[in-house]
Amino acid sequence: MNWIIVLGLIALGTVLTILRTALGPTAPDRVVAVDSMTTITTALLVLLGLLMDRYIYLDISLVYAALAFIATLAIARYLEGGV
Amino acid sequence: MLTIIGWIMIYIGATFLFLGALGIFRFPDVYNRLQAGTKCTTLGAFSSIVGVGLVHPAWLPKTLLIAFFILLTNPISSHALGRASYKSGVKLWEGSVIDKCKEFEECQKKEEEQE
Amino acid sequence: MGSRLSKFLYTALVMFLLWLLLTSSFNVQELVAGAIIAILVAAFTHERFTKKGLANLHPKRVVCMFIYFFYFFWQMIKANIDVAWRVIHPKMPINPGIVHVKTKMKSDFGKLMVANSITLTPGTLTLEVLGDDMLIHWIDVKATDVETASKMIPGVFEKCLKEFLE
Amino acid sequence: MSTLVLYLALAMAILMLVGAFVVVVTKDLLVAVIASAVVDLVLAILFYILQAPDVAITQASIGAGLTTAIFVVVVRKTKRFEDD
Repeated sequence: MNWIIVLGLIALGTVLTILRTALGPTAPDRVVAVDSMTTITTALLVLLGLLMDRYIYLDISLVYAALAFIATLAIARYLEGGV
Repeated sequence: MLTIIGWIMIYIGATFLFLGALGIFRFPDVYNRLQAGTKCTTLGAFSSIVGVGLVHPAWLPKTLLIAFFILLTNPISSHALGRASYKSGVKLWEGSVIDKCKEFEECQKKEEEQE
Repeated sequence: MGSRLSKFLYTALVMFLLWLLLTSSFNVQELVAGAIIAILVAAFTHERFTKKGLANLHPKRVVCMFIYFFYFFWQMIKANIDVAWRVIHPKMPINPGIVHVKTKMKSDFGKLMVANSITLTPGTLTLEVLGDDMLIHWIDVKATDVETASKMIPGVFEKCLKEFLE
Repeated sequence: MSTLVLYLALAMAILMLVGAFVVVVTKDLLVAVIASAVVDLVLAILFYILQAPDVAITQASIGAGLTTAIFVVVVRKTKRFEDD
């Protein structure tokens, strides 16, 4: 029961950010949606690690938390006018 | 006892993650979306990750490290995105009150050839 | 500014603590490997990593850092409840705008900490930092001139941050 | 519990299809890069759910950081909008 509520809330949030990514009028809107989707995904990976009870799954989440913002920074540099 | 506290924190975190996504969907312009997307998802991710650490106390150090990374990198990326979207010429919402950015030259978009 | 040795020791200590958090085991082999790697990393990077060295661990600074963190968390929770209320309210009571404040911090790291704290606290988001000037997007503008806004947004953070950073 | 994870995998697969559809349809190549980052992200979650942590770790590090940055550099060097 716990898991249905928690994973349901997070999945609904992911659906909303994907909708914003598909609809968003300008490119920065989409990047904002993808950036917060990355954060939501990091939390989701940790929660799934608890659900499946595997310690090694936390490493993936760590890599994600450390690396995923490089993509956001690259796109932000592009929008500013230099790479 | 720790398990119950951990589950409460996971619930709070999931709720805030959902509210952040809802804010991204509802708010009218990029800057307000950035506000909702940064604050709510940072606290939501922080709370649910530390909650997992409390449910499973042997995992606490690594979950604290992940939460610390999120706390450090999320404001930086949102700051870069906000600056980039101002420089690329995204207008503020029409209900905005004041725009001090116009007084500074560095904020304005640089005119350049794209070819 | 601290001497080379104290910079080196401080860097090695921080790296070893990071290793402990990453592996989270007290096996002797892992501890030895972690110590060797921490010393190697510190030997190459201690000039860039820190400017004060072991002086960062002065008790007064540590206490102030803890107070700052608790205050920061309290502000962050308030910020989230505020934004969440604005999100679920059917009319979305927002009143956004960009204001201009001045910061008193001198060092780059201090400016980074102030900007990050501003981003995570009620209704504000740092857009641009130019020397002493900061441009801040505020979701509910209460004051538009520079002095009042500077007192309302970064004022309280700077007091405690100045204690343990400068 | 396993059925729950199965439903989650199904939802993620549908989201991946939405992202891929945006990549194919759009004329703005930067938007295509962003949407392909979404596809990479969801693909990493799918690998994770299907219990392949090593593949997921590679997909996360390459797909999230490196591919998007290289595509952005490529879009910068060529042009952003596709011709009709």
